[in-house]
Amino acid sequence: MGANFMKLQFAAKSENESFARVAVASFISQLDPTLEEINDIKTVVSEAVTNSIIHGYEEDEKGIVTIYVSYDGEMVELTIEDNGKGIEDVESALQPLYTTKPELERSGMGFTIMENLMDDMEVESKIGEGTKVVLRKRFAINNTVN
Amino acid sequence: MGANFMKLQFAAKSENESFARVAVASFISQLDPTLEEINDIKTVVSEAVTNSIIHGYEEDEKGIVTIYVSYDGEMVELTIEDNGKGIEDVESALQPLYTTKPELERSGMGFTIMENLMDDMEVESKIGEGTKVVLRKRFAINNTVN
Amino acid sequence: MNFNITLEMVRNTLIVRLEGELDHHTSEMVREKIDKELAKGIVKNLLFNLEHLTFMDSSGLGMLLGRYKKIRQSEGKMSICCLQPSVYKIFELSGIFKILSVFENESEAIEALEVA
Amino acid sequence: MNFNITLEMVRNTLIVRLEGELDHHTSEMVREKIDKELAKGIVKNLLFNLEHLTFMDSSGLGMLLGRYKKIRQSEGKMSICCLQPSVYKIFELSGIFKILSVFENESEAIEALEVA
Ligand SMILES: Nc1ncnc2c1ncn2[C@@H]1O[C@H](COP(=O)(O)OP(=O)(O)O)[C@@H](O)[C@H]1O
Ligand SMILES: Nc1ncnc2c1ncn2[C@@H]1O[C@H](COP(=O)(O)OP(=O)(O)O)[C@@H](O)[C@H]1O
Repeated sequence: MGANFMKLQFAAKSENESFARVAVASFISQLDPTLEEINDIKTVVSEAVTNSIIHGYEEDEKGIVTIYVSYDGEMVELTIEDNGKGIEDVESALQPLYTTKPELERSGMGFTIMENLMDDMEVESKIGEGTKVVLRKRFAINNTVN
Repeated sequence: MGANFMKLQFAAKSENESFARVAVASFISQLDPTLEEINDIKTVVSEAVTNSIIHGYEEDEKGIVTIYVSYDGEMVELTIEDNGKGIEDVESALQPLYTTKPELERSGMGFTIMENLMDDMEVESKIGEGTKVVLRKRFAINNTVN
Repeated sequence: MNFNITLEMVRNTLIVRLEGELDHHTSEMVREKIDKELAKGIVKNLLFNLEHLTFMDSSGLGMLLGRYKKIRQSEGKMSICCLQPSVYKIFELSGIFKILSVFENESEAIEALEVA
Repeated sequence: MNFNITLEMVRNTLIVRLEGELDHHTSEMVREKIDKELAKGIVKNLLFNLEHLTFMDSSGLGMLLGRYKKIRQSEGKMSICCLQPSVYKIFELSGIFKILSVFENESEAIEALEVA
């Protein structure tokens, strides 16, 4: 399939979470992924975009979420970025069940799920500047027909 | 539904035409459009993106296509833009059956279809700089529940 | 938005059937609807039928755990039935099976809920 | 890519059945496949069955018109059958009905093609 990329930006509205999942899944579908691979990708997109909306922008819909997806052969890289408030303590944030918004019934499982469903996760964040989550996964080669 | 926007950029590869249609259709689906409205939007996206790939970049996959979609209430605005070679004679280009690439079996109906399926079309182009097509359509109000 | 919720009372169990994708956006709607029912004071137990739920993320998980806490406060029980593989995977990752009982179908789930 | 093409010879008519979305990308694949068949010199007429074609844009139109020109050069005929509303709309906008015959089903179309 060679190399390909797309970049997507949208308003930080919860209605756009579903759209973001569909857009990334549709782009990735060019690699002929399995249903499970597609679902994993949709899940991690949903987790990271929701975090940007709820934690990064605290539901201020003027915020903008950026998703960057690229693949080269069977290697997929996904970046989800916001210019929101940033994470104070990244190490704690990555722990299962850790959440700074229990009053919103957050489960604190977002990062744990992202880490588990992908091969590799990097979180970069600066207070007052924003957060960037980079996720990577190698897709099964035998899928990539065409 | 209030106001919303998204911006999408991707490599000028023909494989991405289908992805671009799905992404825009999924974004627009928040307005609860009819099946016909969705299909019309998919068609005009396909026409404009294909033009950028074939005419704008002459199938050089290093080119980047940008789509900007916004709505405010029932008013949808769609912009498809490239930094390709530009259109020499916009007035002729808009004529039905006019094509500069008959050897590729182009039908010359792209702009005619875009103009017919939308309420309003503007084409801006500069030789050596690129082309920008702005399309607008008012969706049926009674669709917009939620 | 392809999401749907239907509610049904069977004796003192509120059955919540979810259809489509359960994310942050749709979880808020589900939370509101269920809590309105719970406020009436007649619901004892809660059963989520997820047979037609095609997607769930950690926001859905948070909403389910929130309802679990609420129903426990009023000494009720909560169960889940009919999981699709993608939803099962999220439950498994999160360790939620340790606190929630999962059943194959509605009738088994209701039977278990109604056993004191 | 949810696109599929199947070819079948019925006497001297090549039936091309298209499934999915016909755009610039998929049109190139269809053009190649059909022209390979035409090169064999045994196809007289061409019939496109678009029953399962859910989308078509002007690139698809160009490919169809290209095949029409080709088949005319060898004194053959071309027809189309089984249009969905979205595809019908594009045909209508483009005025293609003036040169191509459209039928409700395959057998009517073949019958008409085989009448000298
Ligand atoms: N984009 C972000 N911007 C600011 N803070 C974030 C962001 N993403 C995550 N966080 C912080 O990391 C914590 C853990 O995130 P996560 O594991 O997804 O759980 P949850 O979203 O359920 O709280 C969040 O509670 C929040 O404090
Ligand atoms: N993005 C673009 N960049 C450069 N030229 C373009 C672009 N879009 C359209 N054109 C010019 O306008 C003509 C008419 O376009 P269109 O009506 O879509 O027909 P077709 O694509 O079938 O040629 C094209 O043949 C081309 O010369």
